[in-house]
Amino acid sequence: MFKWLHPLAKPEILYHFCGRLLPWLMGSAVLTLLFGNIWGLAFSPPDYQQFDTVRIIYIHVPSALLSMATYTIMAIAAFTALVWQIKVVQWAVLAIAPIGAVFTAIALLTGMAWGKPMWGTWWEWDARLTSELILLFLYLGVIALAGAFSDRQTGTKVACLLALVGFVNVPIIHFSVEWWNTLHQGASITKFDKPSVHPSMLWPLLISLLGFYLLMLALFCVRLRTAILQNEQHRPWVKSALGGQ
Amino acid sequence: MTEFFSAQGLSCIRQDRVLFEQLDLTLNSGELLQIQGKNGAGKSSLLRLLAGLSTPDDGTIYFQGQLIAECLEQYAASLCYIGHQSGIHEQLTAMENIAFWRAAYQLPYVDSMTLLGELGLAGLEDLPCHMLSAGQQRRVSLARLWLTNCPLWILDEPFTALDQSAIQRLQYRFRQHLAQGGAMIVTTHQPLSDGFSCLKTLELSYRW
Amino acid sequence: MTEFFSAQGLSCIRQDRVLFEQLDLTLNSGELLQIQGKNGAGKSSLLRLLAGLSTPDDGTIYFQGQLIAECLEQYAASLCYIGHQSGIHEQLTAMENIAFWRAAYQLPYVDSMTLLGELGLAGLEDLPCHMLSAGQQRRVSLARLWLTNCPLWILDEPFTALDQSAIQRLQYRFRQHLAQGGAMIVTTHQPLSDGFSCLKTLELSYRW
Amino acid sequence: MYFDSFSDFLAMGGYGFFIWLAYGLTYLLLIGLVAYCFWEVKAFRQHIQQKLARAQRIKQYQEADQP
Amino acid sequence: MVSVFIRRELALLARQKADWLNPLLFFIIVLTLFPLGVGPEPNQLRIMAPGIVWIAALLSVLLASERLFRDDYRNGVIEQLVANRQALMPFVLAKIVTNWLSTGLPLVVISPVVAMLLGVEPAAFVAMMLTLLIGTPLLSILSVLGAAITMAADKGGILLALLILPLYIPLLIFASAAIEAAGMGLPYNGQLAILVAMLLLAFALVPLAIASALRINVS
Amino acid sequence: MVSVFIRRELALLARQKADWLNPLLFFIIVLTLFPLGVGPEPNQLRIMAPGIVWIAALLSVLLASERLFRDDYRNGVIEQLVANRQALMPFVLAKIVTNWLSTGLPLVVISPVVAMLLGVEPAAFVAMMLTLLIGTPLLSILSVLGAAITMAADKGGILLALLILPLYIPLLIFASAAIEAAGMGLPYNGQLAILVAMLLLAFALVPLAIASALRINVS
Ligand code: HEM
Ligand SMILES: Nc1ncnc2c1ncn2[C@@H]1O[C@H](COP(=O)(O)OP(=O)(O)OP(=O)(O)O)[C@@H](O)[C@H]1O
Ligand SMILES: Nc1ncnc2c1ncn2[C@@H]1O[C@H](COP(=O)(O)OP(=O)(O)OP(=O)(O)O)[C@@H](O)[C@H]1O
Ligand SMILES: [Mg+2]
Ligand SMILES: [Mg+2]
Repeated sequence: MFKWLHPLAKPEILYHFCGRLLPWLMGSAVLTLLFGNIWGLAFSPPDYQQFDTVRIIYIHVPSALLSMATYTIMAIAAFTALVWQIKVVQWAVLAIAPIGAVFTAIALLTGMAWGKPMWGTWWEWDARLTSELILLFLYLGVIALAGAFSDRQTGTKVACLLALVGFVNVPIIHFSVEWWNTLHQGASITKFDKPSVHPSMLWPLLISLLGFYLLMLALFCVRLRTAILQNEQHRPWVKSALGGQ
Repeated sequence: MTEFFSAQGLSCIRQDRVLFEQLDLTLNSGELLQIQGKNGAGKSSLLRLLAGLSTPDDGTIYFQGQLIAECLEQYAASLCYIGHQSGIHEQLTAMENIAFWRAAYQLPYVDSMTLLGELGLAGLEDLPCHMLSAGQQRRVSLARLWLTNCPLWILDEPFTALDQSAIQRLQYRFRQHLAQGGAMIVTTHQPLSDGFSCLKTLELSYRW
Repeated sequence: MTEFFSAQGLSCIRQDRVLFEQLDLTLNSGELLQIQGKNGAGKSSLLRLLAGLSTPDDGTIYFQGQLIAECLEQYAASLCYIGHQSGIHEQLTAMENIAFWRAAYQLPYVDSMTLLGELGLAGLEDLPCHMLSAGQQRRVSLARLWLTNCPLWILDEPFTALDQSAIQRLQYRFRQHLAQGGAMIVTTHQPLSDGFSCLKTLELSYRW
Repeated sequence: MYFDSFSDFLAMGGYGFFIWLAYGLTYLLLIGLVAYCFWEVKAFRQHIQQKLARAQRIKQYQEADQP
Repeated sequence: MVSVFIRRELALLARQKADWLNPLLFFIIVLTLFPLGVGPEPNQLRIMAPGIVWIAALLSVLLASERLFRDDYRNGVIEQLVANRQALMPFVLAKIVTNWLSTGLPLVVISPVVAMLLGVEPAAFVAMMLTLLIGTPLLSILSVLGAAITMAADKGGILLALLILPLYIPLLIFASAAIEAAGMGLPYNGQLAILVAMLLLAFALVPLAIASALRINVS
Repeated sequence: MVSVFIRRELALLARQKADWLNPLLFFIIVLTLFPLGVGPEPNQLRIMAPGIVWIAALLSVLLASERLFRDDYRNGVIEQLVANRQALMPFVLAKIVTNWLSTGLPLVVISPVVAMLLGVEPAAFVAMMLTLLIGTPLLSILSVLGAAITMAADKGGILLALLILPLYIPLLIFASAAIEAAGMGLPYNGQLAILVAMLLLAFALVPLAIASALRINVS
């Protein structure tokens, strides 16, 4: 079933494949993100309870969802890398980690900026907030761990292992609002059968989400290419790839 | 006939430096392969590859005709690897260290007292190893070779710190092992004494 | 004429075991004293006594006719001791390790790059030492011998882990040092090559 | 356009500070991330250049050392 | 084989008493420093006590774990065990068990005394003991994992703390939730059940991760 | 020579970031664990804060010092320095200075932030900073002494804690007395003067003790 993926496990082919994908991804990412955000900021109506602060939703929710989605992708990659020992997938784990870390940081910061007007406090040691903070630590841990080894390969593999182990935190984040009674509100858009958000807000939200997603993929391509070059720098094709551009 | 042990097209890259490339080697039972080369040529790195401790950047290793990646358990069970480091814990006594390794390799019971006596450690069996001299520590670590019945030995500079009589004794044990149909891969900067009929050598050159 | 270095009636007791007793030795400038003996005979213990690292249970050591206990500073300043352990920090690069020892011995500035290049470490100068091979680490630690101008060297198994060419180079340095009127005490299990005209040997027997 | 005027838009019904803080930080971080990713590519090229130069140096040194 | 390995670790512990006395002493010291540093008002101490006990336990297990594999790694023991393969898992299990015996158990044993000195109320006291009893094995498992992951890293300690604390924090949250519930006379079975579930899950999966971490670290 | 040695230690610190980041991180973690474990009531936190900061500082310096001579001892560096004699004292001084630079200084730098988060009042805050500024060098000197004494002992950590804590406690008492006085608006020059006197005395005498401890330990 996954036969078509096999050639992509070859670093050289993957490098060029990502190179071809990159401009499209980057362009559409910027366009959708700006479109969604401007719609949300200027054209969508305010909430009857939260007034205009609800406009933070168009960055908070996409970044929060993406922080978890990115971690999930990373964990899946890590699992694949460890079980089947595919090198490019190992590099992919490290390539995606900083992107996820930044998204997590954005989720935290925007959440804080939203929490001050809504809950009257920047920070609360509540379950979702704490577990999201832990997610940031996990990302940082993966990055730091990879850098801590003198041997790059060892560092990469160990970081994969940690990424995998840390995955337990993702369900905790998601279900924290159900398991503990917290300040943070429960799932509304991720209840797919019956979204409880009005379409006038749902659409810009979904478009922003798509924008964040595309941006993640685009940056992932960039970083994966760099990682491939770094790890393959002794191979002859790298020289031609570098010289060719 | 399939070879006992062979490797094809091995290459190893350390810190973006190619240590060796396209290296082939074969080893039959009863043979001793000595790997030679200057300091830093990559001998230890090669042995670690062969012992399955690290994976080669390229190439394949076969044990009894099978890829070692596919018979890891079986390969590990027939391998005795002793590296640069002694593998003995400094705070444990010689006896305790040997008991540990016996358990790890699931070897039959042997009277470690007599064994240590034979190795010239009589009376020092229950001192923590950090109180032994450099050569005595090395002897404790090599004691395992008298216990094991693994067919393949991979030894990284076994002679360091040993005195001449201990080296002779060790080589005697080598001959025994080879005579019993074992095979071994060794690096050493000191020449082996004559009398190894099935000695092969492999020279690694130091590449920058 | 007073001897350059001498010891009388030395004895050493380790764990209630007498390693040696009533040991005398003398050493003049230009001489090399090789201490031989089996593993655990007490060679390293003797060298540590002579280097002033531990005090003998009995006996006296003279340096240029003075008791070393009475001229500790001066003695220490004319001594270069390298023991079993390499004395290099694994996290520091070869360059940094050498800079450290140069400062500690207050040696004149030398271009460590060239020195390391001569020792076969070109291109590895700024890797942390734990990334070097066993023999390369040993070379870094011995690099000090090319810098120092202390008249007395005490070296404990300097040849471990070195390859033949490095051993030759080291012995060449030994001859230089002896020719300049230095003296040295060495233990080694590997035979020294011929060509040391002033070679003395001292055999320690292994006593239980 | 939901807002009546531009200043309304900036004020965001009194919550301007928080909303613009959130958006500002978000875009700051995102732009930083993008810049970092592309800077890495450039840094890698420089690294390769340095490596080549270094290999050259060592080769010269070894050639000078041989005879 | 596990029992031989456990006996080896115990022999080591008997010889290097620091390895288990140190965390214990650290625990006690941290706890005694509080009345000195914060001021000895009984009421305040009583409220803080269970939390402080848990924090101290967490820190001392964390600190003890740093050296767990250090010696064996330096001496090449781990390398040879990895080459040997079949002995690796028993070794890991032995390490986990002895780590708990040497750091978790002493803490559990000493904490009644400590709680008494700090004047913890009976209800909260029972909850504290129960959470410690369930929580410390989990702490041990996680810190062995951390030690294994960072074994060959150049910068051991800090990483260990950075990596393992995120995994510890859920534990701390549930434990202190249980203690708080107990202090208010509410049932806390739920929290305990979650702790037990976490423990079982960890015990089933983490040893595998530890073994592969060791394998990766020597390669 | 001292400066070369200090540079060496700094190079090591730059390479083994754990050696200074670890104590710092430890300090921060200990402090953030409190709201989690004890509960985030602001009033209680504010009262406890200076005491907790000092305890955390003390513990992190203590922990950092354990490894101070470990590597150099294992690699035979200390042995050769003792054989060389003249370089020993500069080495000791370099160790003290860099120990403070790497553990004391970061704590002093970070503590304002921490104090803010915990809501310490301005008066107590100034006193806390002053006592930390005078106290941490003293902590460093004492912990280098402890590390030197226990260098070759098989049971490093515990001994260190046992030996050094009694020496630390006077420091803790005077420091918290000063902070308390400041909190109540009283003058606290007296306590500061005592701290300074202790520091000077230690700086004059302890290095000699350290050098001889090293010498004894290698023989
Ligand atoms: C620092 C503070 C905050 C953090 C770390 C945070 C974190 C998160 C995370 C991780 C999610 C995704 C959860 C999931 O999909 O399972 C999320 C979703 C969400 N957050 Fe926050 N949040 C914070 C503050 C706030 C505030 C103050 C509000 C509004 C009052 C808010 C409203 C929402 C909404 C509406 C969702 C979407 C829920 C859904 O549909 O699934 N958040 N937040
Ligand atoms: N952990 C490591 N990380 C990075 N590079 C390493 C590492 N270990 C060794 N190397 C590099 O690999 C090269 C080969 O090392 P190796 O230990 O295999 O040499 P060797 O042939 O065993 O030498 P020796 O005779 O000195 O033991 C060395 O030049 C060294 O620079
Ligand atoms: N730290 C120590 N504590 C107690 N006894 C020791 C210690 N170090 C060595 N010994 C004992 O002293 C004896 C001599 O040790 P020493 O290291 O001097 O031997 P050596 O001649 O250098 O041997 P080798 O050739 O193996 O290096 C040994 O038998 C050992 O048991
Ligand atoms: Mg080697
Ligand atoms: Mg010796």
